[in-house]
Amino acid sequence: MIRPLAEWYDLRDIGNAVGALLEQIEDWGAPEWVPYVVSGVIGVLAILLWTVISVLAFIWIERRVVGLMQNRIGPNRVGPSGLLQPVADALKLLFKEPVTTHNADRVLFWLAPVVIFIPTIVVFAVIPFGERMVLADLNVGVLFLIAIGSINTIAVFMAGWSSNNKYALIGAMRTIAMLISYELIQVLVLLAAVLFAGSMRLGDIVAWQQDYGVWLLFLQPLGLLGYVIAGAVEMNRSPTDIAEAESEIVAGYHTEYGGIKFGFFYQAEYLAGFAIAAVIVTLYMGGWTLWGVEEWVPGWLIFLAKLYGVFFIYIWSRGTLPRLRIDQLMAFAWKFLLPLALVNVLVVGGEMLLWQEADLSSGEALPLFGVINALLAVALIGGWAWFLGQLRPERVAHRAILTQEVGAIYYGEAAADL
Amino acid sequence: MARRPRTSDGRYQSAECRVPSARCSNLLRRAGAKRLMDDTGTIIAFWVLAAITVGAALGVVAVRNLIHAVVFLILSFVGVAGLYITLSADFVAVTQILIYAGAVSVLILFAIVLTPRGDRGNQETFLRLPALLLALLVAFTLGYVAIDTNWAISDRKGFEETASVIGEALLDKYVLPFEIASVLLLVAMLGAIVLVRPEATMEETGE
Amino acid sequence: MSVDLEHYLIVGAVLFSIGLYLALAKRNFVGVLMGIELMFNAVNLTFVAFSRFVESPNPLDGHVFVVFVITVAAAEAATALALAVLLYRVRDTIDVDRIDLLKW
Amino acid sequence: MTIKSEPFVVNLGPQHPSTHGVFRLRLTLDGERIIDADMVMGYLHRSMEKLAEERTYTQNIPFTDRTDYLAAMTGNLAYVIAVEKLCGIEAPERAQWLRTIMCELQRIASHCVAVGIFANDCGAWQTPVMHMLRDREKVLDLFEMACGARLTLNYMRIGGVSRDVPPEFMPAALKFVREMPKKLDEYEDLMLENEIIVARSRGVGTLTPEQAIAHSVSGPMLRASGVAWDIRKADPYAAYGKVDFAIAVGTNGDVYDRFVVRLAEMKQSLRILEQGLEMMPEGPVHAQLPTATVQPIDQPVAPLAIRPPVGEAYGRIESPRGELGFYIVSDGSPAPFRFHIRSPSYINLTPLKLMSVGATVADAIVILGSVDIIVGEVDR
Repeated sequence: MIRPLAEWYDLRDIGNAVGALLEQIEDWGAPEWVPYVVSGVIGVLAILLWTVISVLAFIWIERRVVGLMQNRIGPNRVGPSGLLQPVADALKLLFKEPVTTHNADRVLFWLAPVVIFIPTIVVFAVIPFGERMVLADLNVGVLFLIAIGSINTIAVFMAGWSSNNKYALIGAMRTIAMLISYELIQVLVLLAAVLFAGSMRLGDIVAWQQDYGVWLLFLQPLGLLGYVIAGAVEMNRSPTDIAEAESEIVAGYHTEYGGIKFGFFYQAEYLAGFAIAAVIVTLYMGGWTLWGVEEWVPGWLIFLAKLYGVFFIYIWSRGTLPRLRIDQLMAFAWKFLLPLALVNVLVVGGEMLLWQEADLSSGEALPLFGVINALLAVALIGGWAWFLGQLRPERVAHRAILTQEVGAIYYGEAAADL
Repeated sequence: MARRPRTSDGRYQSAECRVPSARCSNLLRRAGAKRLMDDTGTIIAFWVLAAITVGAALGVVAVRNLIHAVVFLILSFVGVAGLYITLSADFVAVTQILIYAGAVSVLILFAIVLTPRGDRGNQETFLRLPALLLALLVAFTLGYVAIDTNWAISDRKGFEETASVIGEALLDKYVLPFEIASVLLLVAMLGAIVLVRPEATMEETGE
Repeated sequence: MSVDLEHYLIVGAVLFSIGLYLALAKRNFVGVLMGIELMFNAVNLTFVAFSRFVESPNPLDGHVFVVFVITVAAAEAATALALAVLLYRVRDTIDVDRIDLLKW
Repeated sequence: MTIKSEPFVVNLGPQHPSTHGVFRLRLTLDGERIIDADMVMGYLHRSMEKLAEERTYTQNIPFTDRTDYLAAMTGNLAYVIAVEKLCGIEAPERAQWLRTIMCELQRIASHCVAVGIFANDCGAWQTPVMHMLRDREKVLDLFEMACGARLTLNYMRIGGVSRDVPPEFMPAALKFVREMPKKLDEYEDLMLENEIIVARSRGVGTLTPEQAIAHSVSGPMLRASGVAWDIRKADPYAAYGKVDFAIAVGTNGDVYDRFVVRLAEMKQSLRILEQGLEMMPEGPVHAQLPTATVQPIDQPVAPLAIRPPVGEAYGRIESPRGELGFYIVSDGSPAPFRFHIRSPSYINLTPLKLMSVGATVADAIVILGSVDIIVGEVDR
């Protein structure tokens, strides 16, 4: 029999509708695997559709926004306000001849764009878009995110190695070195977040933030900082776009790719960005919750709004910041972020112990921890940066000396201060 | 805002408690909840994953290009991770991907790239035939033991949650091995660094 | 038809012997290492399979073992590959046939 | 990277996003570290010097637009100064001032590109350069008022300038001079203290004054190494002797100092412009050329050609890139017998290997950007 319509009403969460559909299918007496397959197919299709639309939209948004930042107009010819520019670009990429470099390792060259696409899209399976809009709410979700992120490395190496191009190889080696270093930072900062929430399931972490009415970002400013930077590294955004540093190694590991194969890399890059933003939103910004507003507004709208907001920060940084050098970025990971992340984990561990042993109520404990962690973040970042700055006294900004004396030599003298 | 009851150890109860599991589209939990591994999905998954794993391993043996061999090796690692998932060992599966597919394979790739004049081929030595015989013998023996032994099969369901149990075991029952493992990792890291530092090499090898 | 312990054990056995063959027969040092890694994987698979199927008071101990094995394997891989790089630097080859200083 | 790897040869260019034209840098790398750097030039060689020997002195002026195409005014001026020296012509007062003003405007425009592209080479994806180009456009608007062209200006003439500036030029120039300092302050705020720019450029590509002098480096590169040398002061031409300005010098000779020196020089240029716009007298903008040199009798081929007396002359000015000199030998015919350009881009490139060996690939790009080459001038 058909279920009452009342159960279909709640479209705030598409998970409800899907759940009702699944029960309906079970009621019809279908074999057990049918709802299982149907839910999987619906989830996969929804995620694919969403990613394609989002990527196309954000290509346009990024180009317009960066255009505004750069005193130019940006695409405005194709469609109203250039809205169809990404579609035109995609069509162009589709119809381009797929060129393979001479002496390239053909198999790997063709495989790399596919392989890079898989981990970037699989990440979304564990992201809770709404209360029950999650394809596979793994109980090791956080670990899964990190593990899947590490597979990117392989695809990048395959692309760089197989292209038979030196820029590509340099880009690939840079990517691998960077990703491995920053994976460690990611693990450590996410570990601190997991310590707070007491679960690696992303849904539980969101629920924890909803229950206590606090975003983890207030409790974990250091962790958020670490993750935002590590995320920028993973998605190759400025100031850490070293792997495809345009002014240095042309386009890094995908220098030799054209046509739709390049399109795959391009889309994977945006998807990686969305994935990072989604993780930040889920872990640090309360996911689909917004202090009760989610009762009235669909949770997935809140989630997407937050996600796009976080992604905008990365667009902004791309339009603003210069690029670090690879050794500086590695030094930043190992000398700056790693000690801070370790201290952060230690402090969070101590706080959780305190919470349980001293039997504090959440109303007492969380504000206390928030203040402690915020102060600690400021003190640690400032102090450690000051300390590291002492080791490199020459790295200060200054002005030029102005002189009238022709032929004098000022080399090595104290420069004019700012 | 609804506060969920906290358990005795200060944690709140998981979201699972309020969501009826039948309506949850969680692939893994559904798979893990099966009593015996006899549903079609698991059987198909097992055979496909086993084929991928073994086929990729054979690929490692067969291909002539070392880089391709590494790619097959990674595929094999991922296949093993999939097999772990069919065994409802999600933590181990994810760890497998993280460590093997993400880290060890990258180390291998690094080793290949850092030895540029080395052989990029994947040939066998003259020990090929004895090795093949020995490997077949081992495979036969292990397979025979596996089939012939009367294992004490339990009728337990798949594990619901492995990560927390493993974590507790690591920090409680196996805390000493855990610490030793961490020291081992540290030593390995230091060892690797010391080995490849150019200055150290020059002194030690007397060049 | 169902999937039982034996299925996993046989996959593990096949994987182990492939790894063994690789470790014994490959000329390239890196190939040997790949074989060793495959053997580790086979053993881990067996552990997890036992832990899933076999009667035990602490069934998840198998997983704990696997975690330790993975740790050791990672340490081993790092050290061995460092050795490979070192060997290459000193001897200019990573062909195990030609690394025969200890052979008399 | 301490792990030694095989030397690895990478060709930066001739097709590369940041070689500023068709310039090729062959780097031998050990990992990311540069162990050898080799410059391969000539991809933009247009045989300017030889072509000029076939054309009359006036016809050669457009060539000087096209050597350093980002600073056509200074190219023009250096050439006409050399010819004027050869002929013994003195340009009238107003022309001298106009030349000064135009050259300083050109310096601002050129440094805008140099600083913006430098930030681009540091990886600031297009934003600084687009902002800098906005300000350069204003200078180009002024040029368009003065001579009708924006890039290849062909404004200077032997004995003066091609025409007087129109009446709307002065207010527009004054407006520019009033507005530009604010923009420059903004750029200094945004870029001078930018942590990443400082990290990328301090201590990179260092050149000591001894090395700089030994390599005949000139211009902002030399001044960044701490040598207070500026031809505008050392050997004043046009109206530079009458204006008050300072030489901006660095103290470390690294990439950062070159960038800082250029920023400071733009401010000094504005100072000169301010004085120049105020002090410029009325009067003719072109000297009457000696009739003997313009009246052809036995050469019907070039009826109105200037024919300097037999001799040689070297005219030099401080172009935005350094000492730009034209060495001209005359045999009394309407075309130069020998025409040689001492192009600062080319000579400033000579210590490139010295600066980049030991640095990383990323540094090499920044160093190349800090030299501020114009390949049209390198290859001529």
